[in-house]
Amino acid sequence: DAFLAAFQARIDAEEKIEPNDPMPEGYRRTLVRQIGQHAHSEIVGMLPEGNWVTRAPSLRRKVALLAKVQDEGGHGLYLYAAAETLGVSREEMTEQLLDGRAKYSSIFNYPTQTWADIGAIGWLVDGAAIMNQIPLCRCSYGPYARAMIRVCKEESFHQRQGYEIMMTLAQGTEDQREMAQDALNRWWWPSLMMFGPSDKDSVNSDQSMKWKIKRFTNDELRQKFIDATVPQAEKIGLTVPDPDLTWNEAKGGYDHGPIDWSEFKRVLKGEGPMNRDRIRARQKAWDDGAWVREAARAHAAKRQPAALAAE
Amino acid sequence: DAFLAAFQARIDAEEKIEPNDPMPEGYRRTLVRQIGQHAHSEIVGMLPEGNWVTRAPSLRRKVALLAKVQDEGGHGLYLYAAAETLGVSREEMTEQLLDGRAKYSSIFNYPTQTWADIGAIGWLVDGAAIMNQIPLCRCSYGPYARAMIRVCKEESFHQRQGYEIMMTLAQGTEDQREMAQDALNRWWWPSLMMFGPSDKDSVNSDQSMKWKIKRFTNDELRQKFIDATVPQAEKIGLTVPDPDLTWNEAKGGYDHGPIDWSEFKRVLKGEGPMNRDRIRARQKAWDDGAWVREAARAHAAKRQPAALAAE
Amino acid sequence: MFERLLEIADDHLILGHRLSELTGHAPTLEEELALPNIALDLIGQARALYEHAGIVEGKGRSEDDLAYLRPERAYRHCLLVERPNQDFAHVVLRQLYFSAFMAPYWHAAQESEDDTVAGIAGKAVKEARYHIRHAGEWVIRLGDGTEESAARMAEAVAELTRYTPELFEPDDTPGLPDPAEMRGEWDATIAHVFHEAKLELPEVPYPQTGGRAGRHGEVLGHLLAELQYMQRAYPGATW
Amino acid sequence: MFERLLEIADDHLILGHRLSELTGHAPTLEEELALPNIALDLIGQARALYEHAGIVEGKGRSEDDLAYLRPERAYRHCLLVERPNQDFAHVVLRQLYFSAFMAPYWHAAQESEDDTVAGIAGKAVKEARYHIRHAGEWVIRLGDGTEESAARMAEAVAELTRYTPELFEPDDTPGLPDPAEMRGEWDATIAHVFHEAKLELPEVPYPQTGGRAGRHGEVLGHLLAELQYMQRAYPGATW
Repeated sequence: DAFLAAFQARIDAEEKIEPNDPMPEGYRRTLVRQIGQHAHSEIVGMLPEGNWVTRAPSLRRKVALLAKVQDEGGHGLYLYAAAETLGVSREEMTEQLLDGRAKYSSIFNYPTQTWADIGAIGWLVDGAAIMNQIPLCRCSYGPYARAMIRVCKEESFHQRQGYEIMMTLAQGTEDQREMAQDALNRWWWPSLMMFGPSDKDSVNSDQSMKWKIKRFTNDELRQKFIDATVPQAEKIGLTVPDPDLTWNEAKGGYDHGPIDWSEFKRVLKGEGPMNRDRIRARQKAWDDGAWVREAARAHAAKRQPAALAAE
Repeated sequence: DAFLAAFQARIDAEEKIEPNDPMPEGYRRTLVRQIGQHAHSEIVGMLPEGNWVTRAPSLRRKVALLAKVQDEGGHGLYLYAAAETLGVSREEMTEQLLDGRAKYSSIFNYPTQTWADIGAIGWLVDGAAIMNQIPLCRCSYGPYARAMIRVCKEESFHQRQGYEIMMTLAQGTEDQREMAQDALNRWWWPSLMMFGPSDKDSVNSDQSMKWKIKRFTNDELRQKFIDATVPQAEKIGLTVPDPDLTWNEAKGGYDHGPIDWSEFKRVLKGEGPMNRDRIRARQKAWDDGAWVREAARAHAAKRQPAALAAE
Repeated sequence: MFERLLEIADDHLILGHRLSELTGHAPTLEEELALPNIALDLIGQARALYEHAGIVEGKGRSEDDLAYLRPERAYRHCLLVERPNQDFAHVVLRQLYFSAFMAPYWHAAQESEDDTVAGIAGKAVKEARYHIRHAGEWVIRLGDGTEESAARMAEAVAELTRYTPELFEPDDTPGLPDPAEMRGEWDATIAHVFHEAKLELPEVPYPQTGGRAGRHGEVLGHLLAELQYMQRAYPGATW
Repeated sequence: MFERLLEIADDHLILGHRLSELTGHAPTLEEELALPNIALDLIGQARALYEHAGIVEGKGRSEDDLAYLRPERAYRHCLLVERPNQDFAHVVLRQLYFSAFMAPYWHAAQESEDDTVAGIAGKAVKEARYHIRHAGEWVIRLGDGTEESAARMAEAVAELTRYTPELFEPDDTPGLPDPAEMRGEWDATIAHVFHEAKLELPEVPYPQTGGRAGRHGEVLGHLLAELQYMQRAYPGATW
């Protein structure tokens, strides 16, 4: 119809859609889902790294890790705010996260077992996130695009920091080198899965591409990530755990071995190693904090009786 | 009056008083207070040692410590059972403990900061307990006397085990020797206070002696303990932290420096280093266990409807 | 043999450690005695197994070297035993699931041609049977107790059952039973208890495994920080 | 000088560590940002203080040597900062009590003839004032919020106030302020916040002290088991 055509024309002209602009319900719904999922990923993502804050091996690393996790909370805040411009409240989104209706990135359902996992997350997980997010800085929805610009700047700092942790380990004692290789072994495949199913199995992609919510396909982004990361591993003497990995001169990129999508689906279904622990931790924080949030509301109401009366 | 005189005559004849025997209310009250306090001490006493179960330095020590703490729970059980013969329930006594009406040994209001404290508790605290308890095996109240016989046997095993921990440390590395000396420094004076106030300030003693609930005064027991313990310290090369300690040839025992009774009183008032943490831990165990105890009662009722109906 | 002994030893150490965390915090005074009692049995079995593993390995590693001085990824226990003491329902169910596996395992291991294994098994089988009885009684009491206890018990079942298939991962180490063969007796034990407890054993479409390859949950690192503290802080000291 | 620097450094490290334990577990998303922010300030100050203490001591000990490689009895922080994160009321009150002491302390330390101390103080005084504001606002909100929050706040006051006199133990280290002199401003800050929060500051007939002599509560050992884990498990490694 005419409205949809006009909307698509604005998109095609690279105009930004703003909160009060008319938009198709599907566009709004897709964005709410995607931004919410993204926000939840930042929040749940605080847990695997937070797990090592109290055991960081030096004060310098402790401070850097704390700052990183704090940044993630900040990203969560921007993103919830972006989603709120589409008429869904933070509380509503939180409830959806806790009762399992909303998803978050599957990668955070793997445990951080050793300190090297903190390096691997920064290097690989934040690295993959950046690949996903850089195109989002040009997303057709204005508030989301602007949030992503801030997010991307910090993420690339985190990525460098994670790589630096891995480099230090790779150049350290034999125990440390092993720890680094082991972390790479465990995080490599889940990181590749972060880009989502292969294009031929991806359901949401086409419409999102058309609306310029997405600008590259899953497989394109995954390829970029592999091509950027493999040389980084080589540079610090670590081995990517994929025996099929080979340089393809013709396409100017790496060919990689098959991804175990059954594992991906399993984790998505809530049956990964840490899914239940993650939600339980968030649920506990939410429940334990209920009296605090309630008190803050009650206090605000006491202090602003005039403002409230006027509402 | 005649009843009191007859009762005293039984006591003087070293007859055991049994649960169904007539007894003066004061006798009953004194025993309930003392046995209750004793039972509570066993239970609260599980906490400072339990604090090191998860960090015991070897499997052998872990097993021994677990077994010791378990024995203390067992002593608590015998003693609550002995108190119950006087018509007070375990639940009632537990409530008195949690709301502060009932006391427990002040010594358990000090923290176990290092592994050596586990040795010091076994050696000194159990050593002092034995001095107190051996005469109680001849206490005029039968159930208490019989409970104490079982308790004393195990306590002297614990005491030897604690001393053996201290000996191992004293013969170990410089760090270990320091740890042992430091523990002795911290536990020595509180251990002396376990015997209660000096005879000239002790309120409950006279009547208890007459009723043969007690058989030695606080100062007599304290003297026995010092005389037994000082040579043990010397034997393993540790120094008792009392500059005034001197052998008194005339009395055939040690003279010791002044005890800081203000500290004793403070801890008794609930203001020792760990009083609030101890009660909080017991309260939490009690509260967390409420649903379990309730379920056990409900289940028993379901399984024995006939028995219940007959009640 | 060494690897498999280490797996079973780690199972017993970690579960014993979890139980020992409850010292002074049990729901009844009777459980203040019963839980350390089970912990003592388990850690006692772990010690015997580590000692034997050290001998089999032949590198002179002591029970404490094996128990305390490995990095997290080298612990080989199944995931079930490291699950936290969420509440008492989790504690007793975890124990029932584990002991219902160990009882037939030890029973079979009594026939081992390795005399040490057979000796350990002879003592341990009796202990495991007592653990089944104790934990099973609690599962029944809580499952068929109050509304709250039944809900907590059901929640524990929903949570922990996914960790049980790992117990039965096949193993063909000569001289030790194949865990896969214990499935039948385990099923029977659980069915019996669950019937009395009015509980249902759920299907497990997605078992949680990985412990035998050292892939553990985040809870383990914190447990090890406590467990290893003294051995790490004072290397080489004798206690 | 070395000893006193270590005391203040330990205060900041341990309190920062306690706050860092809340990562991912705060009651609001805004506090997921604010608490690590305060923790970062505190640990940053601890690092500067350890580094300076190491130089003053002159034995070549680094910030990490001092922070990680001491036995429990050698930590010299006041008892207040090691108290656990019982609930959010405890967390914000502990912070208010500590920062209301540190703000005037750092203010005075700006005048130190030791340039490093003066430099640390110049930055830290601003941070401490922000911490007072942040924690104070929460104490007011909770104290004058709901019935439950007021009760929890009052319980935190009843629990933690006994640990505050230790902050003011006199010290005559040249180049550093005397803590005893901060009492007046601390009283004024607390009185102001408590008035708004409808709280009463209790008398403390029996202050809890001993931290400066390394006499800590049982909570510290468990904190150190985590804090020191990596440094103990991999001695001499660089991270």
